Amino acid sequence: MPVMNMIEALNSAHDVCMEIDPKCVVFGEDVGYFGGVFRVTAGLQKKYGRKRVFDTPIAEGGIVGAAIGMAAYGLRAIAEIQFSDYIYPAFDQIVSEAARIRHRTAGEWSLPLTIRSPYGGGIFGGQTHSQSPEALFAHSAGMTTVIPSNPYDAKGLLIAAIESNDPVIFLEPKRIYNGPFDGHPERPVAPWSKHPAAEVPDGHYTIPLGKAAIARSGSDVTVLAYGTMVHVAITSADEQGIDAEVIDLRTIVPLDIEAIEGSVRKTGRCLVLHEATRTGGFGGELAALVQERCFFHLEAPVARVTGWDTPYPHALEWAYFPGHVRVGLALKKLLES
Amino acid sequence: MPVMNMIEALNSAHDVCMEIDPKCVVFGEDVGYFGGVFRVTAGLQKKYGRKRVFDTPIAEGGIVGAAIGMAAYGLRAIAEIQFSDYIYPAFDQIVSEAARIRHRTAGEWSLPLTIRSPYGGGIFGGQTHSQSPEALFAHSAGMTTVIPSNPYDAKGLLIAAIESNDPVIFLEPKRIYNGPFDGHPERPVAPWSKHPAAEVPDGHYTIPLGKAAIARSGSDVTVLAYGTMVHVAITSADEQGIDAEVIDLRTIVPLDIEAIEGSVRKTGRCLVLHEATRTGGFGGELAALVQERCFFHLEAPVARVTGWDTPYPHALEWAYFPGHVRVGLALKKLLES
Amino acid sequence: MAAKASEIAQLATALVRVLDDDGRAVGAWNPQLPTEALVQMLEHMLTVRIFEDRMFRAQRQGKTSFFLKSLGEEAVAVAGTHALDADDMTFPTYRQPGILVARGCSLIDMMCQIYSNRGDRLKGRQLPVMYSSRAHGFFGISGTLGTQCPQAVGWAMASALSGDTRIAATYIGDGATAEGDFHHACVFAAVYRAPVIINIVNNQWAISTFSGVAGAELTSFAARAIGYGIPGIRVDGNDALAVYSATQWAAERARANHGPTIIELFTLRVEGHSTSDDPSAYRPQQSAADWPLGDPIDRLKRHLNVTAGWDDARHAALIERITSQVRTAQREAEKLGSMGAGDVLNFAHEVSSMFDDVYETMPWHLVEQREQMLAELEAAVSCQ
Amino acid sequence: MAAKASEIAQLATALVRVLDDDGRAVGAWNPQLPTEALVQMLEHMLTVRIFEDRMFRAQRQGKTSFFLKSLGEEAVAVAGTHALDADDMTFPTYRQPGILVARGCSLIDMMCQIYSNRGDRLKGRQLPVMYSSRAHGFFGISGTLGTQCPQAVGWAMASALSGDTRIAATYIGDGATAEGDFHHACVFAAVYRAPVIINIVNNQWAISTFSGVAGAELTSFAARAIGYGIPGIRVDGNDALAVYSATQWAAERARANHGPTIIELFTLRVEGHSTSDDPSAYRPQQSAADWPLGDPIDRLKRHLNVTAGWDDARHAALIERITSQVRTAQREAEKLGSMGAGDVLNFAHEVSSMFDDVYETMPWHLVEQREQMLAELEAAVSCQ
Ligand SMILES: Cc1ncc(C[n+]2csc(CCOP(=O)(O)OP(=O)(O)O)c2C)c(N)n1
Ligand SMILES: Cc1ncc(C[n+]2csc(CCOP(=O)(O)OP(=O)(O)O)c2C)c(N)n1
Ligand SMILES: [Mg+2]
Ligand SMILES: [Mg+2]
Repeated sequence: MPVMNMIEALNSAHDVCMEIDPKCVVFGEDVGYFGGVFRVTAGLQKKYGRKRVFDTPIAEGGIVGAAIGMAAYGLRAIAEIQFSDYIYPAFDQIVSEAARIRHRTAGEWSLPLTIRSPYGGGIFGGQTHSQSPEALFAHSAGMTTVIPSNPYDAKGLLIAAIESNDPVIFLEPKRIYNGPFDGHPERPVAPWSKHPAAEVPDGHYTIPLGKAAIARSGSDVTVLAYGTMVHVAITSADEQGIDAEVIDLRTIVPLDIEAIEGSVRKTGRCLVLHEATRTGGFGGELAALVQERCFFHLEAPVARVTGWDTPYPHALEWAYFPGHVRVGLALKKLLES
Repeated sequence: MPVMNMIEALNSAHDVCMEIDPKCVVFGEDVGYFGGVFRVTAGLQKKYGRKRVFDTPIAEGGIVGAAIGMAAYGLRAIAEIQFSDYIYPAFDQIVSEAARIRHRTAGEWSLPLTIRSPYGGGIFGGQTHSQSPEALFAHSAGMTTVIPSNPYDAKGLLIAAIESNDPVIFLEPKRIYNGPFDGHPERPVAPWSKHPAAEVPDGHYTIPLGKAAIARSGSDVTVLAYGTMVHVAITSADEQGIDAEVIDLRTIVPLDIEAIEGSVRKTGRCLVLHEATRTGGFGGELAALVQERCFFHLEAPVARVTGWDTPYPHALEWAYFPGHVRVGLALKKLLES
Repeated sequence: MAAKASEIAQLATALVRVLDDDGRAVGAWNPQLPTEALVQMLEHMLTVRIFEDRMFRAQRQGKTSFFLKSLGEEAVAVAGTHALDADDMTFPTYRQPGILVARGCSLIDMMCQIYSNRGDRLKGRQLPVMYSSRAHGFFGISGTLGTQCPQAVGWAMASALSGDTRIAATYIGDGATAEGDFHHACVFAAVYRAPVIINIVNNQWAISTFSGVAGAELTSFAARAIGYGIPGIRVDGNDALAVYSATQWAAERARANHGPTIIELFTLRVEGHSTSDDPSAYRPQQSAADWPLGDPIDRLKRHLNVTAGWDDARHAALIERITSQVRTAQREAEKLGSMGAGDVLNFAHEVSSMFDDVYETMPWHLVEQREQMLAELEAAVSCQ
Repeated sequence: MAAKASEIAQLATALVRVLDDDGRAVGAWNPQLPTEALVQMLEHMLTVRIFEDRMFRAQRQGKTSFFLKSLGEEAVAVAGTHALDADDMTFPTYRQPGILVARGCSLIDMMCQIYSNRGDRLKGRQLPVMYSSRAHGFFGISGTLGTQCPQAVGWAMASALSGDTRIAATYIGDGATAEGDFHHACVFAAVYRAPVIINIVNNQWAISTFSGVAGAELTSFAARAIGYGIPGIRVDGNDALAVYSATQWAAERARANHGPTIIELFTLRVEGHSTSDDPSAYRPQQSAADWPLGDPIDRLKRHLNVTAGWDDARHAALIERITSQVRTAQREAEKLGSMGAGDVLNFAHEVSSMFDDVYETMPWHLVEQREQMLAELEAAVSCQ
């Protein structure tokens, strides 16, 4: 089985889809000739030509607007937004248009449209290369929001997203493009090659959207996480010696509520993690759902560990990032209460 | 004491501020000569001239971008976005810029900037004249988000917003511009004149941002609401004969957590209301906070009554709106559990 | 095409006209259309006008929540559509019902949308006049201004890269050209030489603000084209032949892979913005006789008068025929209900249909919410 | 001003130059500056170059996370700033450190920002080169492209309506002109005749894409101005005198309430986009001698050679003086720390300072989070 890091796996997902379906087109800023600033689309233009893989002007609203038109025409549009911090100029086209066109035309048009974007911090990118905007899309009915946490999932989920007939926001945790991250910035970066999820088949496979995975089984507390935070959760549980069940949500809308309920009913405790700012983050929704649906199984309030309610500060990044210390303390506290 | 509806009270707030402070400027689409499509700025251009009250091109991003520049210059900028459904083209300027400029310049610049916008449904406005985007701004650290529920508060809060040195999103529940709304669309509209909160002083006063009000006292269940839903909550409690305490949040960020905790500790039950779509709505944050902070006082899970996770459907508006039936059922269920 | 291209630079600030004051078709832009084609255009324009007149009154009678006319702008949508192929795609605003009429959409179908009634294919989801009709190459209208422009460009890019010969035409109001989306559309159209026509419908008003607030006092809207290296043509939008001809020119250019064209259609919004608007608060009343460019229907009629012996009797007969068609359609449409027909809680549509089409397959949370809604409606009924 | 205005239409696609191949200042745009002013410009341009060279190397040595040069574009920012009043406001991008240098900002201050160290007035919050300096009329840089343009227009509108004579100048890259914000800025500037200069820095590249992807193959960027009815001037951005002169013209226009000007500064991004970029993957290597318009510093130096007896010895002495200033500044700055100096958890700033300035007064939830963070850091230490 080939071993791939997340970038290679994502690249392979594009390749597989473009090979199978001539209707797939890939575009974005620096995506074509150069292959993307994170190299996710490297080699595609050479292989599939400039008509199907191309650079765009720097106008995220134009990228998504044009992508909607292409999808309405019948293509499968795969657009990259260079950093998810720069997705806001496209926000109107996403929430007012992409999310609503199937509904407002009563199904006359549907949009096979995937918007990929690296998100999250941990690379000293400062406040405009570190954001986690997933909650904003989770609040937009009609959008599907997917966040992978490893190469195998990344490829399978991206193929599923591309093949979906609905618009998908596909957020890629850039901190773990090249290796899983345990929340210890002081340690050298571990490569993906040592991780079992780096074994990625060459060909076509999908991971269904809306299905979570159990990233670590346990029985004392349920940790809900996605993206980079899945790895931080596992490390923290290991370090604290806590029998935590870590659920990798993979898709945040639609959510795999069964997996969540099943685990929380079993453990009676729940910790929710994300890197995004706390207030109004998706953790609020998760906490609300868990207590609505598992209240009488809960032995303690659902806890959240998140980024702080400030911009992501460049040099203070590692005081901002919800790393192993913050998660570890929360796990301990949750088990004590 | 003069009696004002919400439009008159908001108009008066502008008038008072413009009179006191020559640095106040008011602008937006159709805001100047015409006085705004809901007439909130009527008469201001005539009184204060075209330099201080003016029409803008139809470009919400331009309106907010220019407003930021004006505020950075030192003016107090008061911008209207005609419907909050049309605030998304300005989303980037709001969340990437307005919210962050004080922080990213370490206080070199601050932005006395108020962005007013009518929100919410109930006027058969269809999916693009009915939305409630408050959760999106609540997730943006640096923004203050205010939502009044009656004329007296509207004026006092708007003056406080205008006088704040931070950017404020000020969402006006358009359904109750002309009269309180009890959630019964089949009944004739009651005018504000019969409501005590329609007594609005002519001059200057403020209601502090970040402070809730108890809109109805009670001891069996706490209802957290804002805007139109405050009135629906009161009616529903009255109709069901339930001793509910209705808290009108007035500002959702920063939240009046003391008022919330105080009430929930007393009642042991909590219902959260909003008109916005459910998933990722601000109700999730509220439910999360309440169970985090009052878990051992809760006798039942915090419940949410919200709009459905669909676009606001034009002709089916009254099946979408979280009216007295939905709220009433939720209150009953909450008291039974 | 080449000959006209040499005039291009000036065309952006000139005003292309074909019909002169006497109703004659003059100059290089005369499309030389056969009489039947002109009569059909006239019929479509009249249909739009009579249809809108009736629907406006229906709204005033409380039969629906909202309505909006294109009075005075009928040539823009109708003549433009006549110059396109039937399967070219359009991305319009709310002010081009003429596209649907010119493409033979049933009036009943349009009325049912306006009434949000049982016959409304959009299931009561959309505000009146926010039509959608894939069968007529008419993209579902958005309430949000400007968004359709880059979408049209994307559709055209997709057509071109698929080796398809269909082109796209989009429409945007003078006011909405200030939106970033208009700029994005122009940049993308220019860079990818997309086969698209970007029509700027300059009806001189954006609700209460005149076109100067969108920049019209400094130059024409067609001049925007120059900055992108796109041909721009300013056309008398009340001259059906000029609209036809400019559109035809742009469509041929696009189909021959020469890229996009921006057409400014200079016209006038004769009445209020919509039924929610009272224009007397911001501008003086005008009578049809005073419309600066003349009534587009009168002008085409006069042309037929002069060139094809179209007389008042035939005109009156045509009006009568259309009026009766519209009346019949209205009766039929109203059989399927109207918004004001019952109380606000008497829904024309299966209420649970609002949960359809949010996604291709309904996720669990929508299934749960749908059930909750049905339970709630039952409770509401049992309360009464 | 009036005389030059008559040339306006052509200026948008021409290339305004003052310095000829022999280093002589020729033509109507010669600003006739005294020698001292030219030497000062030269000094500022050299300072930028030497400063950036050192900071680039510091980044390569691991002393900070990121850096980005304006190599080859020094005339754009420096000469433009010389033509503005000291209290005119600027809304730059990351590629105009020359504004700060020309306005006398301390190099130590700039370096501390780059190092995110204890001396960084921005408290380590911002990526290197995202300076902010109110004292120097330099608005805090945003990482998000294009947003500064409508802000500059708003600032200029505010200045005008306050009866102030200060004007605003903003800068945007060729690539970023595709953003809606650029369009919004132009529309608002035109409609309100804002006293603003919108500088388009066409360095021919946007990371890996050449300016054609932003539309440059079809017309100039200055031509965008025509579509808004704004004067547009295309200037040789490596000709410090031309940059000065065009800016001066635009500034006078703005100050006299004649409204905005769009200036395209044609230049070249000589190196990679930033330290995160490897341009060899998308374009051939170029040596300074091959820069199409010539090195802006060499060109100004030659002019001083020819007109003011500026010889190699004086030039070398100037370089040496600046180099030593930069070196001293770097030593001073490094005394206050650098990012790579300790481990990643050894913060140069009071960590709790990140909670300051989110709001004017800190709300309860930030107070709580700050406490939580401090407790966490204590726990982290006690674990070690
Ligand atoms: C993004 C957005 N902003 C504001 C509005 C509110 N609005 C609806 S129509 C209109 C005026 C549009 O004027 P114009 O573009 O000239 O088109 P016209 O109505 O004249 O056909 C406005 C401001 C909107 N629908 N969308
Ligand atoms: C809104 C936004 N989109 C994308 C980016 C990523 N990005 C940073 S610099 C850059 C290229 C900018 O090119 P140009 O505007 O020509 O400026 P230059 O770097 O050449 O000075 C891009 C795409 C960004 N910072 N902001
Ligand atoms: Mg108009
Ligand atoms: Mg550039």
